[in-house]
Amino acid sequence: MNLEKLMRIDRRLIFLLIALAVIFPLLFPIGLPTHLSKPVQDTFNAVDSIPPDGPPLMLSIDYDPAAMPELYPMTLAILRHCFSRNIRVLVLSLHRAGPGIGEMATTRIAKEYGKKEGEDYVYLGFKPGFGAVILRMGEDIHGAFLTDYYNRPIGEIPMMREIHNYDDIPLVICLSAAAIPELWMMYAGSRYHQTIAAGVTAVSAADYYPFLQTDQLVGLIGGLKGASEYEKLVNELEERLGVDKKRKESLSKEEYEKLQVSHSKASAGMDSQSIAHLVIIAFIVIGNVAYFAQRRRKR
Amino acid sequence: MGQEWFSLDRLNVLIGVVVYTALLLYFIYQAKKGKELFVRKIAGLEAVDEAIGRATEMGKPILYIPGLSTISDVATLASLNILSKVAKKAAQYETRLIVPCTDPIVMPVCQEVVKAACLDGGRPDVYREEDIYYITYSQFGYVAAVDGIMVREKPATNFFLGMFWAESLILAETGASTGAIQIAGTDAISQLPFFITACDYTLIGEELYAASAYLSREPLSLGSLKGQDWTKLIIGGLVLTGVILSTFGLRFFANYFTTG
Amino acid sequence: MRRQLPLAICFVMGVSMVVQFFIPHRVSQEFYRTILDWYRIVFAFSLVLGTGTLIKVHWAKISKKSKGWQYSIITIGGLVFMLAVGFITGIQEGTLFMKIFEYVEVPLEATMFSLLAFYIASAAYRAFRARTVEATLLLIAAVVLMLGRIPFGYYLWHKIPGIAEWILTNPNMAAKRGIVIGVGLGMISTALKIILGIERSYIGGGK
Amino acid sequence: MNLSPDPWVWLAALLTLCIYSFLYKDNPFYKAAEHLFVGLSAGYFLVIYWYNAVYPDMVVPLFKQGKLLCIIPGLLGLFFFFRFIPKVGWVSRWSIAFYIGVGAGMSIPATMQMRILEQMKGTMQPFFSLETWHVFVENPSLASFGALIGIPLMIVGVMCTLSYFFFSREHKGVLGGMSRIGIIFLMIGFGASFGYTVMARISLLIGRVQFLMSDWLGVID
Repeated sequence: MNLEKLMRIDRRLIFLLIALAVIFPLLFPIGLPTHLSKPVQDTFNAVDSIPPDGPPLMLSIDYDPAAMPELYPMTLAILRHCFSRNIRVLVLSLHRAGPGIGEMATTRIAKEYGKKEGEDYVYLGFKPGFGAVILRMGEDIHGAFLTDYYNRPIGEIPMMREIHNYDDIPLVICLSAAAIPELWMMYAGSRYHQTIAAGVTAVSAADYYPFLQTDQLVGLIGGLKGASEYEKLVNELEERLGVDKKRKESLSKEEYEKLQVSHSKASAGMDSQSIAHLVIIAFIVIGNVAYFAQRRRKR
Repeated sequence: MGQEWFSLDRLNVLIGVVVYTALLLYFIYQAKKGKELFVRKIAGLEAVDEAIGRATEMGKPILYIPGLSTISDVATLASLNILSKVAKKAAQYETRLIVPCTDPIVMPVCQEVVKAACLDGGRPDVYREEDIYYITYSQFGYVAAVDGIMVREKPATNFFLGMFWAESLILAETGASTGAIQIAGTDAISQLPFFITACDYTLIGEELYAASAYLSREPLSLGSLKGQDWTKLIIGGLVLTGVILSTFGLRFFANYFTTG
Repeated sequence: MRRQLPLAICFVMGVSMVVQFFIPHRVSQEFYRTILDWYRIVFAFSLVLGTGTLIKVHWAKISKKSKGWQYSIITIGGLVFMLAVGFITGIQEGTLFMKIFEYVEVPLEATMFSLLAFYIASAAYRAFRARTVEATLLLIAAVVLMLGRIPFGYYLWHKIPGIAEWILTNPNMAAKRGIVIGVGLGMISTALKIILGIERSYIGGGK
Repeated sequence: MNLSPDPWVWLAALLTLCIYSFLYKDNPFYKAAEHLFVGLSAGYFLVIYWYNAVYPDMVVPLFKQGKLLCIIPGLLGLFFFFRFIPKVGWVSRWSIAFYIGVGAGMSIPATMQMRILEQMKGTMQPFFSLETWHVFVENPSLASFGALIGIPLMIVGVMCTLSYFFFSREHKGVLGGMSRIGIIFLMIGFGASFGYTVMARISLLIGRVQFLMSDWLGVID
């Protein structure tokens, strides 16, 4: 009788335990360490090899707010990486709900690093059509985007003068919760031989392994864990470059600490992650014990 | 761009397309001549009749989600072909069919498909255009609304066929909690595990594309299925050759498959 | 006009898009570009059509006072309000339009999405029972991957993350590749049948 | 505790709780949030598409630069509205056919390239490699064994999975055996993806809980 009950637990009990498993570690952090994975390191290296003040990295914000918990920390970490190394960035969005996020991220990080819009980075904004836009840019970026996000004609933007198509872009990073990296590979990669890396949600990361092996992708950042790894790499880089030290000197203690918290937000969530996983595994075990015990009794 | 009239680095793609098309057309032609063609059992599709019948018995509607992608996504087109068969059965049984859409172009196409199916099933009178409507282009706005439909209308049967993203499990779990029979099918690899765990039947990848041939048993569609299988054999042979040559350090063969 | 012309349009457009792919000549590229620009514009119009049916459905609910009609007022009100705000203030950062996006749409999207955390747990509980060999393999692979992705798995047995990675890059990739190739064949054959007019349910019935 | 003074944050937090209330059961709060969500987002996309597609790509070229060709997509778009008039509703099929034809045509060569040829090439790996064999013999461990059998296993897996998708023949004999192995690969793959995904899903909840606890209630940093 009890086993029967266990087999058909009210789903809401599971819901409650999951909620608690996430809330408690956020209130009382444990501080478990993370390990670095190769595809993240590869992405980091690909960005790192772009020469400063030269041709820009193209960052495509192809996700919507729903994917922000995983992809937004990645976006910030990549932008920080570029700006601390003085790599220029060309930001755009192919997702209908992406432009607001792109604007939020670029202005915030640019301000933090004192970068100038139009010279150190350009924000092209959103253009509907996915694959169509990617192809169009292979011909001519100035034709695909007549103006930037702020309605300034592309021709008038200083940084855009030397940038015409993928020949002038050393690396594209597509951040997406859907299949948009596939479109980048299919159109920009196969057709124009563009080097591409992707940042994706943990769910789709497994789908992109075949493309890493065939070199259609040079790197891959997967989920919150990937973001926390990239975050860690950037934090270490900033320490090496002395960016961190400079920041500590120029900011008040409170401001500096606040920035530090925001610079390791992805890592903070990893504790809740672990506990929630264990709760789910515990449920699977309970479910199976009940199942086998019941089956035995029936015999 | 260039002045040339053919891009040579795409020759292999052209050959692939031509060979495949030729095979398909050959088998379609064979089928047209009346050759008997066999199709193996596809569990999810065996259940379609039962699922529609159940909804009829219970006097509850059927919910059909044609995926969340655009009309230019081939998965959506495949789903519409299945919708046509489901709608025909539903019309014959006089069972209400609800088709909420998230893509504004898919919506009018769904209307056309269902209308034609009702006509085809001899029941143009049961077509209800107001049950096939656009909700919002927002992914989760759409999901919120469909969840609402599931718990309020309590459909007896849910179909999730086409392209899906993360919302797959929200839809499937909510549907499971209302006790509906659920038949899913998608070519979205990342969503298959969730449909498999939360739905009663799941069409895996290519099965979605085979479904319309299976349901309609139209010789033309069955012929193309046969062509697909022959191509698989050819692919298997080519891959095996490539593997053997690569094992002996000869990569030239594999390199023929590099596309430009 | 009603059936033959759409089939012809579909055929012509389909074939020219395929042919175009293989021709790098300027004329072909120009044609391609134009089509792509059109494609986008047509979509925007359909959005208006869709929104029209949304209004129709909810308006019918309100006028018939059918169950829950009060909520339909919220939908239509929200729609009209958003349109008005968008066209009056524009869509730049800091406008009311973007504020609503940021504080209403974003949290709603994100919360709806996060329901998955709960549902994935309940789905795992219900479905992961070692009933058959296949189900057992599914279960084991899932548990190993779950452990392999968190630091705890490493402490349990330091080889777990490696095993998880191995499953992901070998058997998992094999399965995915098999599906990808199969799907590819299915896609092409469906697209071909559409272009050739063998599958034509999309243009509906009638003369 | 450090409650947010920002009314926008309060609004966002309350809407968040309205949606979560659905986990308990359907209720008026969820219904209200759901309907608001649908209305606002439908409006949002109309506005976004006007400013990002119709205006810059059609209105400007057509009316300000006199590019008459832009009339065609405009007409194709307008045909959709014929649906509101039952008698001539079929005109919209022209636009639909245009859209479907372009999509289907575009996908054929691209699919052949991405999903078939490239994946075939990726599978054409050496079945046996002396290098990994040496590594394994010199240092037999779980990792080196995994590396040794990884590629052959992958190749067998691809073949068997593909044979599961054979439709025109009964799954008996060799084909039956292969497809059964294929199912095993599929199940391991699905299990792996499921397990891998759990993490992503939990992080979404973490994101929301962080918002509620830090931005709204201010109980954590």
